[in-house]
Amino acid sequence: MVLDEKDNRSPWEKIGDYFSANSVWMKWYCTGCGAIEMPPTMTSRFDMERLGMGPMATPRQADVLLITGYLSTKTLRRVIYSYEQMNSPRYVVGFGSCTVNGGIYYDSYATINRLDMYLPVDLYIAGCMPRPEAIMNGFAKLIDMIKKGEARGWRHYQENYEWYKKNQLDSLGEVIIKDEFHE
Amino acid sequence: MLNPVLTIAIPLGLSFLSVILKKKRGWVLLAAACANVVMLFFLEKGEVVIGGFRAPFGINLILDAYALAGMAVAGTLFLAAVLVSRDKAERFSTVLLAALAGINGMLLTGDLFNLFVFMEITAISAYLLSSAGKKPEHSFNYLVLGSVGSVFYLLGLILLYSMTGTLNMAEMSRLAGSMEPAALAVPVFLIFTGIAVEAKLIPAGGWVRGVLGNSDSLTGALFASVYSGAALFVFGRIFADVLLSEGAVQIVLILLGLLTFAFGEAAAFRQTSIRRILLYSSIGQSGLAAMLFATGLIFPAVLVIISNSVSKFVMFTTAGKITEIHGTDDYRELGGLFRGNRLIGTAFTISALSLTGIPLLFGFYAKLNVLAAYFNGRNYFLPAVILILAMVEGAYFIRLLIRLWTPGKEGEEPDAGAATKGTGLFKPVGAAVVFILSMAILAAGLLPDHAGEFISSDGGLPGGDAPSINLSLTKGGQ
Amino acid sequence: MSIAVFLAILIILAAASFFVTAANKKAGGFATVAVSLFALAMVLSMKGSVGGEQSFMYLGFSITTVGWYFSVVMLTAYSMTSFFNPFWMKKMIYPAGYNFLYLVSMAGTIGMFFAGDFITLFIFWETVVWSSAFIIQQGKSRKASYVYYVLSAVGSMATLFAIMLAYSVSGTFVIRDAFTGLAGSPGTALVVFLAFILSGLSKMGIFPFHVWLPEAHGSAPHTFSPVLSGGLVKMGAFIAFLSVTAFPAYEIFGDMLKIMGIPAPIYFLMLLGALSIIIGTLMAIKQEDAKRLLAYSSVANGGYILIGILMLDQVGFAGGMMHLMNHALASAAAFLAIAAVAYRTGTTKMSEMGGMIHRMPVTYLVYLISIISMAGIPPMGGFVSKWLVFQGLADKGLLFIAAAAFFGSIGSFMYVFRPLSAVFLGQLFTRDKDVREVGFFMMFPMVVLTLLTLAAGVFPNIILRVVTEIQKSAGIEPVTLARNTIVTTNGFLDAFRVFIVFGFGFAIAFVLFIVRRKSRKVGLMDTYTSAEFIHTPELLHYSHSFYAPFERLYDKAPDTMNMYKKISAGIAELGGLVEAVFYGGKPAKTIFWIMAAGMVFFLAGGVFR
Amino acid sequence: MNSMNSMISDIKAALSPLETSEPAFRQIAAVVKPDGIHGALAYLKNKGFTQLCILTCIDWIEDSQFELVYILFSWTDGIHIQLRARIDREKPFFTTVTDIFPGARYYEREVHEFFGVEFCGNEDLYKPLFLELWDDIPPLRKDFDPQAYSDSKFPMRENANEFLSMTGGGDDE
Amino acid sequence: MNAMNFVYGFLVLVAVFIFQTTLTGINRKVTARLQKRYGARWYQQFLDIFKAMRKDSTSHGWVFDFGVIMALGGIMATVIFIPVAGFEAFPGLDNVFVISYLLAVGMLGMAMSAAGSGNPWASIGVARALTNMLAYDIPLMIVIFTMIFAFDSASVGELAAMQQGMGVLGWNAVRMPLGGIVAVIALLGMLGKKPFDSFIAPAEIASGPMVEYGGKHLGFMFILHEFMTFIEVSLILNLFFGGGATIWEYMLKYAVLYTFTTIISGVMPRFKIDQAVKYFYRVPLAMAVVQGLVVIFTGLGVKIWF
Repeated sequence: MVLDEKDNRSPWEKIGDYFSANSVWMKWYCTGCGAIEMPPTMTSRFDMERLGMGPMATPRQADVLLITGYLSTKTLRRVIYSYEQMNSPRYVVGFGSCTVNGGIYYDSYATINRLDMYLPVDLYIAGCMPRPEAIMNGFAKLIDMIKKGEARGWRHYQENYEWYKKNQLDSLGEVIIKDEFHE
Repeated sequence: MLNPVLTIAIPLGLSFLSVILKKKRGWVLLAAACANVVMLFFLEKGEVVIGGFRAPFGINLILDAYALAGMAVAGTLFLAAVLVSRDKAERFSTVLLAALAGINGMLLTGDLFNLFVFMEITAISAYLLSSAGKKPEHSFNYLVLGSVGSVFYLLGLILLYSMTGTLNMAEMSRLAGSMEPAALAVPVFLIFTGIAVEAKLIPAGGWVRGVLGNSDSLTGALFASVYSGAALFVFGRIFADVLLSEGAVQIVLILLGLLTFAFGEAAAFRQTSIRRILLYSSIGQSGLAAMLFATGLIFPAVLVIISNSVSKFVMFTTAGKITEIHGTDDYRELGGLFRGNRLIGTAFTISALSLTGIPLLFGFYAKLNVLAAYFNGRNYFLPAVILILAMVEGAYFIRLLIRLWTPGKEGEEPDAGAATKGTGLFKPVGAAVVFILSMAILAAGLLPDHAGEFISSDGGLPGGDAPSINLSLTKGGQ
Repeated sequence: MSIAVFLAILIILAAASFFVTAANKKAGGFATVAVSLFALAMVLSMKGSVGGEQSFMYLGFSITTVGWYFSVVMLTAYSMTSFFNPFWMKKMIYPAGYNFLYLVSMAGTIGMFFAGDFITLFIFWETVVWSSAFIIQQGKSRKASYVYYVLSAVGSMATLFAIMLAYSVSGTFVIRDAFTGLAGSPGTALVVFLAFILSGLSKMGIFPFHVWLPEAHGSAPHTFSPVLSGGLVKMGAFIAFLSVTAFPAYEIFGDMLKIMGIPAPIYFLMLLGALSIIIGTLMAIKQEDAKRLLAYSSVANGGYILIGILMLDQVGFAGGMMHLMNHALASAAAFLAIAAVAYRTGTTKMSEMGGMIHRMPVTYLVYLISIISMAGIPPMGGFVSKWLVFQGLADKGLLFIAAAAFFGSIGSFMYVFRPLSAVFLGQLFTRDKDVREVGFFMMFPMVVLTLLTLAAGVFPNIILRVVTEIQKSAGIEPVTLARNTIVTTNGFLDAFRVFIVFGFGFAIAFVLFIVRRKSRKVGLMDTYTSAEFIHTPELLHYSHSFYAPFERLYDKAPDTMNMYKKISAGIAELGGLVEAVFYGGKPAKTIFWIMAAGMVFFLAGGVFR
Repeated sequence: MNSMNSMISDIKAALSPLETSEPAFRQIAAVVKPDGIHGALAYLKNKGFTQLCILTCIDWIEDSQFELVYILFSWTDGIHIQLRARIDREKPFFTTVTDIFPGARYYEREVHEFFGVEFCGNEDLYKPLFLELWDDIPPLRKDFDPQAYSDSKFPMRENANEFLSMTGGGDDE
Repeated sequence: MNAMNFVYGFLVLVAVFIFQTTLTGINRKVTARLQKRYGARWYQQFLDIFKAMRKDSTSHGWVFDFGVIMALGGIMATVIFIPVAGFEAFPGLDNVFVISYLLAVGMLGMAMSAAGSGNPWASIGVARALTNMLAYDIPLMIVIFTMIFAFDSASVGELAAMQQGMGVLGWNAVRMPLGGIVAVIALLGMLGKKPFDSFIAPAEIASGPMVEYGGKHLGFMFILHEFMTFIEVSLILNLFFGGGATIWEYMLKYAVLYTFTTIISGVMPRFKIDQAVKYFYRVPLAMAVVQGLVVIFTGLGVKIWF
């Protein structure tokens, strides 16, 4: 991502970003087929722990929200809910072509087409599905971005919250559902 | 000083009078009962000879502390019963007066045959009274068993007479003491059976459930406290004073008392009807008293009889009234009954707690004496049994009390709205009588040593039995 | 003032409170507060007159340190709990009777602790039993009162038996003399010892008499459960104390089989104590009702007290004596906290509440500190006393009892945490959104008890000094106390320094916490739910079957209550048989039995003469 | 196969289906009249077909008909039975079978949500089941155009630069 | 007790934090190598902790915060009491019961804070953790009890000192072999290592008590975990493996013991919580009781080396 903004972080922020970059914990939102690419990435073949990355159980603990595949409207509501439970700084990685432009589900009545309309995506990893090599490559890029202070999606989300909210409501109606099964 | 004969003659005379004075017979009854109690204070102690012949050849009456204690209990409770249920008592004036005469005679007489006569008088009046329950079947059972008992008693008497040639108690006691104990087994059994019918002991108490289970406030009180108290006094007179048994026969007597006690308490434990609980409890207490008499422990036995009679009077009267007013005496249906009758509830509670031997009530003093007497005799098994059974007794009484006091479902807070409605179980006089009796239990319990001395006053009881325990001597720091 | 006059005044005041309550319920409640505080003050002032002997009619009193100590424990529970009375009067069915019996039972306990002879002891003992039985029935359950009374009666009757047996041997009722008279006959002494301590066991809720505690504590009026658990249960400890000190058990049983230096009968009782610790703990873990849970915890803690007292040594005994104070304070406070919650929400079922901390923070802190003390976690009083008990056990090498003690101690973390989590933490229920903290008058006793618990943990020597006096009077070597330190053969404990270091650690953590950026406040419902939307707090609250996997391991264990039910059914069955056989209403049957009796007489007279 | 044959003949005799066939091994398909469904289900449940595996629907838009398919399974015989019935597409009303198979409540809600068939007697029919906040005609009807719906609801990505400009600010829409 | 004690105490905390966190990082590497991975950097654990401290956090009310502070405070106080190679910041307070119960303050604080979050997973996790504690503590406490009885001391430092000077033969783990085995198994349970880690099962109950922690709260939990590990390993080390005569010996033994538990847990599956209880109450409990009886009645293991 070529961004021509000046690096105006304070030294403390730089140190903080250094820590964030070297300890990236992910919350996988295993929405689609991409989830199956994660185990090889994690285990001995590719070993993402080398980079200080690891899976986390809950959004509170995680830094990265990893969206691994297509998002139906129902899922997107829950993804947004999860994202809002995460603590800043937080990052979103879109995974596979479905999150980029809808992929093969581009004309489905139930799946969305562009993730970045609803959540601030810092990094897309394209492919259907991306291979672990691609994933590792993407993670390295993400780490680099964080270190340089370029992964600022969470700030963008804060600053343009109205815009994101409007997109969410346009496509989803309501984000939080209250019905017979959710009471 | 009055002649003890008067206590028999006056009620008997008034009983005939009451037949004539139909309108005023209630007052006659009341007057006789009052006079009976008043006379107790002025009676001359000692032996009275009737008919000119001295004992052992003539008929005599013996007024000792034992007889006086019995007459005091029976007379007081008789008066109380008449006071509480005057309207009912009025209908039975003649019968009751005869019964009073019979009871006094039973307690006073020094002659075994006279005892039979007085017992018959009492028993016949009891048969008549039991018919007030309007269940002729039960009266009939009672009649049958009573007759069998009388016959047995008479047979026993004949045997004894043929063996000793006398019917005088003192003489008999002297002669029987020198006889082979085994030879006494048959007459003891026969006489035991005769008295056991009235004293409600196993195996002869088969009539009790029917009669007492359907008693009203008058008959219940009379049967459970007056008659049964008197019968037990007679039992004590015969088996602790006249026919002292030894060895196996004594063990059998003790055993029968013990069985009565245990079985009575066990049977009471499973009842839900108040009157049945009370009647089985009375059976149990009779067993205890009989057991004590058979062991030769007179003073504790007297305490047990007094404690039981007074308590049972209060409780049976209340139970009878409850049945009359509420139509049932199943305590499960009477939750919170005492909420509207707190005074009577208190009296009932005190009586029940006294019976279970709670300290500061008279029953505790009785229990303590029983235990002390047995322990002094180095007998450790019977006290243990008595205590276990006292526990059973406590269990069913507390269950009853709790239910009667507190309305509401199990597992929820008490609900005052669910309480059995109705106040005023008794008319003021009755309530006062019942309450005063319960207060007497409390007072005697608070001052046990005085009560004990009062009972054993003047030369003590037969056998020179005195309180086994004197609480004042047990103070700390001595 | 002599004890008798004091008691008489209390009884008169009790009667007065009866009439005050009849006139005005709330005023009657306040009357109990005044009277119980007066009694506490009187007893506290009696410290100076220790050693006196008094008598009144047939009652004999003797003022001892141990009686004073127990009275203080008891009256603390009574007086603190009485602050709740005025607010619960409207829920009582017999408010006047309640107040009267409350004060009568209080007077009874004082009389019992200062009793100089057995008759006095027994009279006051029974007074407490029946008065409290009539109070308990005003709560949720009539059966509870019944069970309580019957099991108390088991103990009372056994005690009466023991008293009379001792009396028949040694000819006196004076406590010490009656027992020392038994020294010549160990067989009788054993019977007396076991029978006498039975009432203590039943009152303390030692296995197999523990069944009444959950019933009675759980169902008694909320204002009486603290007294039951904090106070009346300790009467059993008093009996246990008498059994080993006034009754010189160690000397009399000195020749018997010894296990690790403990005579077999005492070791057996210790095993019962250990068993109650285990059973109390296991049962407490699976309760659904907060009060029943605390009741079972009293069973377990009763085990500690019993074991401690029975050790009758320098350390463990001190631990047992101190633990009864600590447990009284903590358990009264815990029950009061639950009562406060019940006052606001109307329930004590743990699964029907949650998140009360957000509405009743003070009550929460009171509960927290009291359960910390009960679980024996520093810096609370319960830790010091349990520490002493453990030291005593380790000193003697009582392995199995120690194992049970450890089990109860660790297990207590499990059960004390459960109400904490289910009632106070977790989600606040919709129904309780508008609940408020209780008023000052109800908060006051809870806070006082909590501070006392804390003080007992930080300055344990205040209590232990009294315990050393008791030890001296019992003729055993007192526990060694330095200025702030408790010294035992296996090491020493400086509770004050532990507290300071704890504070130091806490301070560092606090500084570390506040220098970091302030956190974002979110609602309780905003939690991780696997991204599912849940809108009902009741569904997001984990409180039912809290330890389900653990409970499953022993859910088939036999229930002691069934044993009593069987006995009860057996008696009823015998009764039914008797009724059918002897009282069937058929004269023929009766005559048959008369004949049978006749045969027995013939045999007795003729054959077995 | 004897049980199969006898089953088929039983069905023929009892239900008088319009046609029967065996689409696969141990499977029977029977087409019945719509008003015969209820009786047929009750009859088959009695015969041991205790499980309603699924209730689904097919939109025959050319015939202007909906075909309801009930698939039953017998755990005693191991046989599946399809019951098919066609109803009018313009008036898609049918009666509920929850009185025979209570579990059909959710299948009926599903069919209602995706096809708009109304099952009279099912109380929960109008509650949403799968489609949260659906605002168009039932999506599995053949006349529903998902592409148009998707275009109207979910913006498409137009070119690569748009995403790149996102991090610069969201004001390009 | 003067100001120097507190300074020492603070220094102990800092040193322990650095030492244990490094060791944890190295052990992550060890686990990775067991799984044929390259593994994280040796200082990864520091990065994780500082990253967590750096992040924003969410709070669910005052008890959520208070519990965390109480937990860390209690645990740090406990760390100060642990004798390390004969050094104690506050001499004489190293009673084994004090340490094991002060440890409970921290656990209770954590449990309180976790349950205060309102998340049911947290409560379930706490319930499991407490159950686990009940399982491992009984056998361990029986062995420790035996030791106190045998050596007449409940001071951890003294017990450690008594084992020194005789080489390996002086260690309690060798003198009381069954007790030593029990202690190591219990250490696995204490540390929450596999197979006794069901209370933080991430995939099942979303890491249990930790579910709602993020940011500095999570950082606190990690620091807490390091301290807790130090306490638990030190306790076993001092009681069963003779502590250390010098600080280097102590650190070396410590590292070996801790790595050993890591290696065991690296090849273990996970017990369900009731299975863990059953296991502890079958094998280790029996061993502990046998060991206790042997020591109490025969003195075997206590006297033969003396």
